[in-house]
Amino acid sequence: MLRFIGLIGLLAWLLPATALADSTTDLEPFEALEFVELEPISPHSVWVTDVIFRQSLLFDADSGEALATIGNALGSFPKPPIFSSSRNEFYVPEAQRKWGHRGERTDFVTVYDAKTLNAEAQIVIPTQSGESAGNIGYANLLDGGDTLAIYNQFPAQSVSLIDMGERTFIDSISTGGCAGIYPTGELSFATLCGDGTLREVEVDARGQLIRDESTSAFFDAVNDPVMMNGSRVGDRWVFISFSGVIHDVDFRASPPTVRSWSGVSAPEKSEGWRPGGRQVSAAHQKLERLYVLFHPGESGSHKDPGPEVWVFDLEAGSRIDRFSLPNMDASAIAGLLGLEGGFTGWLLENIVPATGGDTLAITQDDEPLLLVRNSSLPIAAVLDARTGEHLRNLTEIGISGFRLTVPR
Amino acid sequence: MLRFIGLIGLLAWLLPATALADSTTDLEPFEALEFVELEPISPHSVWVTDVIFRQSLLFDADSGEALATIGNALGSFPKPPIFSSSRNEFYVPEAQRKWGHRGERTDFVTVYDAKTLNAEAQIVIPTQSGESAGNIGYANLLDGGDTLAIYNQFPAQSVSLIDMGERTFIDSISTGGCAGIYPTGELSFATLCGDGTLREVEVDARGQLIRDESTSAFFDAVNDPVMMNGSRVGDRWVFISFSGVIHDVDFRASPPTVRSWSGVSAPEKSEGWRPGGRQVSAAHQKLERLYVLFHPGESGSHKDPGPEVWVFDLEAGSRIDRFSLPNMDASAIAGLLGLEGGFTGWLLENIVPATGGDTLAITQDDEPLLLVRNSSLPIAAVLDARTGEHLRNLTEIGISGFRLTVPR
Amino acid sequence: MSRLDRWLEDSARGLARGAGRRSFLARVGRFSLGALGASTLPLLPVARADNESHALPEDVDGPEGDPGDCNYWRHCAIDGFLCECCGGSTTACPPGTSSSPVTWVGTCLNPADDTHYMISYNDCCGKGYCGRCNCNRNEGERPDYHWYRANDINWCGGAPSQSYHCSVARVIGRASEQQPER
Amino acid sequence: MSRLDRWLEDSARGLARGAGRRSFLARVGRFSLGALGASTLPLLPVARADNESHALPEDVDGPEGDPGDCNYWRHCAIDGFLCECCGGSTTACPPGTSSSPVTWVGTCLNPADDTHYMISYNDCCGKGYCGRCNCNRNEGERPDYHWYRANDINWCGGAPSQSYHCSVARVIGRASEQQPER
Repeated sequence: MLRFIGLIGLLAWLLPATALADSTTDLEPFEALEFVELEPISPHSVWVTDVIFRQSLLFDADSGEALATIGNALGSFPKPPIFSSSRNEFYVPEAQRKWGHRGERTDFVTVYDAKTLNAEAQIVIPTQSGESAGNIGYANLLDGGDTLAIYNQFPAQSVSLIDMGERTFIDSISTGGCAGIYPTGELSFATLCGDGTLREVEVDARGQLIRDESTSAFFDAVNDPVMMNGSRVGDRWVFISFSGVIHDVDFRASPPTVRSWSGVSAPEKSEGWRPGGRQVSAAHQKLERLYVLFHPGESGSHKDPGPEVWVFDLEAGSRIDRFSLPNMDASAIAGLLGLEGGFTGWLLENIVPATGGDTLAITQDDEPLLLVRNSSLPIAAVLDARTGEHLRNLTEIGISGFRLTVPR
Repeated sequence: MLRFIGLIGLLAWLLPATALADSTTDLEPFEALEFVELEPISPHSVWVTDVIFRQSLLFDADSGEALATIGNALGSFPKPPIFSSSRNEFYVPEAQRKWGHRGERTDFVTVYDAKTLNAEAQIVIPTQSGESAGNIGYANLLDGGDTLAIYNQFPAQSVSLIDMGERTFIDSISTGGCAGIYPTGELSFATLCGDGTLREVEVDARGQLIRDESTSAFFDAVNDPVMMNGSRVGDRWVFISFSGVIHDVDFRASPPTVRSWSGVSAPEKSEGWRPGGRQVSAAHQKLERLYVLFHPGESGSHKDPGPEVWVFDLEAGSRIDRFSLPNMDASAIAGLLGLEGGFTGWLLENIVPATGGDTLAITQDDEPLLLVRNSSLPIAAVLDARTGEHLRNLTEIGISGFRLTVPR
Repeated sequence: MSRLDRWLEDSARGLARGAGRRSFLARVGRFSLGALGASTLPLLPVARADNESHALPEDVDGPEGDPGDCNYWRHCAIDGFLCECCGGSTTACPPGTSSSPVTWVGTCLNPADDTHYMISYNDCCGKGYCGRCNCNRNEGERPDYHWYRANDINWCGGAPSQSYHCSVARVIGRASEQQPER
Repeated sequence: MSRLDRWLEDSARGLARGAGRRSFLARVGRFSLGALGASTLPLLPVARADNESHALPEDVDGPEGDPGDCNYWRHCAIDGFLCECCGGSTTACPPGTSSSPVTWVGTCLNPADDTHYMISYNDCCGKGYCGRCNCNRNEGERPDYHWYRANDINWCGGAPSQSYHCSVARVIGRASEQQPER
């Protein structure tokens, strides 16, 4: 799993002189201090972002091992690392001030080599990048991996474009009234607008707008808005609304077209079933399946965790499965008390109420894993995405966080 | 409790134009946004420092209320705010780097007005200040409040002196082989040395050494070292050793003299009783009483939390009381589960093993409170320092931290 | 972090208005016009009386009446740490913090008079997370593109420091009907 | 944070020595001489064979033999997050971290051969707290003035970045007797 490089030697000079002098210590055996490099990013690895520790931990979802950490500067809400497979780099949009939480602010993108995880560069960008608790759609790499797009909020809604080859800021383009960045091509992306449309823009290499088109209004931002969390399937982006309507947007057409269908039947709706969570959905591109966290609840519960993951076949336009999530609360408390397994573990499992999951991700390989967390629990569950079987937990993932990011 | 100032008005410009246009909203009643100032620091207030949130919360130990927060920059281990009653200011030694956890480092002291809690100044100092998990004795205000002393570790052990009137760095003096800062006068302090002595140094206004004297060796740094946490009683500093020997150092003499006596009887010693914790002891100056966290344990348990606080009369040189600590683990878990009080609370109290306290502080008034925390629990207990009665808990104090600091 | 911590502070709420508000508003207005894109955004309120606030009915028992409780009626669309538990109050930022002139609103039902009120949830900024009384409720809350109803956004982005500390819940008007939603 | 989390990683430990160590040592030596005060501090080790490491006996069952467990025998005076749980190992720092040339040591008993070994607990630095497998044991640990036995100190103060990430536990020699203490 791990490779070792860059041996740095002995620090034994700090041994007490007396210890050396009176021969109580034999300086054999001796193990040198080494430094680990990352193996090539595997399809089953996942970044787990924590807002309290202000960092992301990379886990191997097969072994449950943590592989590495990328820390964030002192901005409020850390953004997950963005993986460029073509350059084998991670990009982290950050912001920091001169005196901790005070003083002049600098926004920048840190470039990490994905093998050494050393910071290779900081690219300073205009101080306007936005933040939200989950930063869903707040920064994305456009297709091909050359251009990073970052959503800005203050003083204006816009998107900054950064050339990751030249490592320079290109320009920003106005996206007033819209939020989020959903890549659709090498120099194009879509954004969700308050008037119920989805706008797609394309720029040239200098960041100048060369195409700008919108879908017709396909959702109602007040009565049944779509969640910010979109799922990409090839040339399509799939969104789900508060009530469970699935909007499948196809960017091959110009302007993009939308196919909408309800993921919730009338009886289910009467039971209150609806999608809910932070990173509420994830799609497997090859299988063309959409996975969505569902719970029975009232209006206003659209960020609540849910006990189930519903699986939709995007081609057929129908639900094909419902997975029940394991009791992550019980596992978390058992871990806290050091009581894993055994009778007490079983007791906890049956006593502690499960609050469910609110954050979902999926790996894109042929044996896909579904990754689920509850933003206020220190563990994440790993499920077989084909069967819903609970395979294992990732433990000690942090204190609180709203993102799980699969690097490829 | 709170006073209000600096009213900032209405932000209603962001109401939806439609909401205004169709008269669905009446803009009365209206509450302005206000900003709180701190009341004068009360004798029963305490700073609770958290290493994960990297900040200190000020609590009123009578009401259990949080009054304010002072955050730290991105250095690893936050130092608690230091109160100057003469200037009504708080001082926080901090360090930060240019790019979050990377890049050029700047060390500085932030000056906060103790009424507004606004940062009034940053005093940049040489980049050599040391840090430890608890920072016990790592920064202290010398008597009179004009000079702040900060312990340096890299590249050399020394102490930096800062003029808080002029807000400038004065100079640093070498303290090789010694650690900690224990103020003894306006321009003098003591420091604990690896050879078992305590060294007292005095400087002039320009930071030049004018007096430098040491006690005879009174402890054995290997066999029975004294804890870093000293407690001041007027012209004396009181330390306790791993085995429970109390060393009462009197700075009126020149060089300082030491009176040593054991706080643990032979039978208690055979039961393994010994002091343990992070901020292991606290003294009430007027009562001349020393409070120390005790537990039965093996050697190597000198940082373990303890179930009891032992109370020593420093004049008589004898123990006068033993307080049992409340079950903070049970309260913490009850809080976590939202199960405070009632049958379940009682059940938890009797099921969850109490790990005890490892951090202690005391207020200096005539109705003194003893404040106790366990560094890995989110609550602190407030006890009557005269009777040991458990009065209340401070809740949601943070994730983990080793300090409780009474501002006066 | 623990949830729904019972917290027994007297509600300390200031009701006086500052003389500087109109000039502050003028600045904010300029800022908003130039800054926030022309497509959706509102201007200054057109018609408001400038007289003193009406006192709100306050005799609510239980968690709906406790400003340190997540169930407090004003918190129906809040997201974050309650300033009530951080040295501030329902309408005041804690010592040494600043705030953003832009923020999000909610429409909450006051059980004392069965009336819906517009609530402005200002973030208090310039210190790290307070870490106490974490509360997330989302009645009428909307995604980021419907930004003035969106509580996920770090509204400290518009403040002198983007560090988020805690949130208040001020009444800024009466709403004749509930925010529509399903 | 949870404690004593059971953690099932294979121990990945590298034993080869780098060619660049002697030159690195020379640099470290200069630094230490100029830097750490003359009163107490040691110089470079005077007599060490430069041949390959002897393998350590490793067949310990139970938590004393699990490098991801706080009870692992080498951890007798460690304080912090185990690098084993953070993408490193018992002897290696995680990707993208640096380390300090100065650090603290412990003397731990290996139950496999009933022998005491000197352990160097290097801090890995330059990222925030790893946050996993927090472990504090203090056998033979001493206060800050006895600094080379003191585990409270943030040893990243001597590294390229003072941010503390995790700690390793390397064997750097055999100890003929246990560190005296009571």
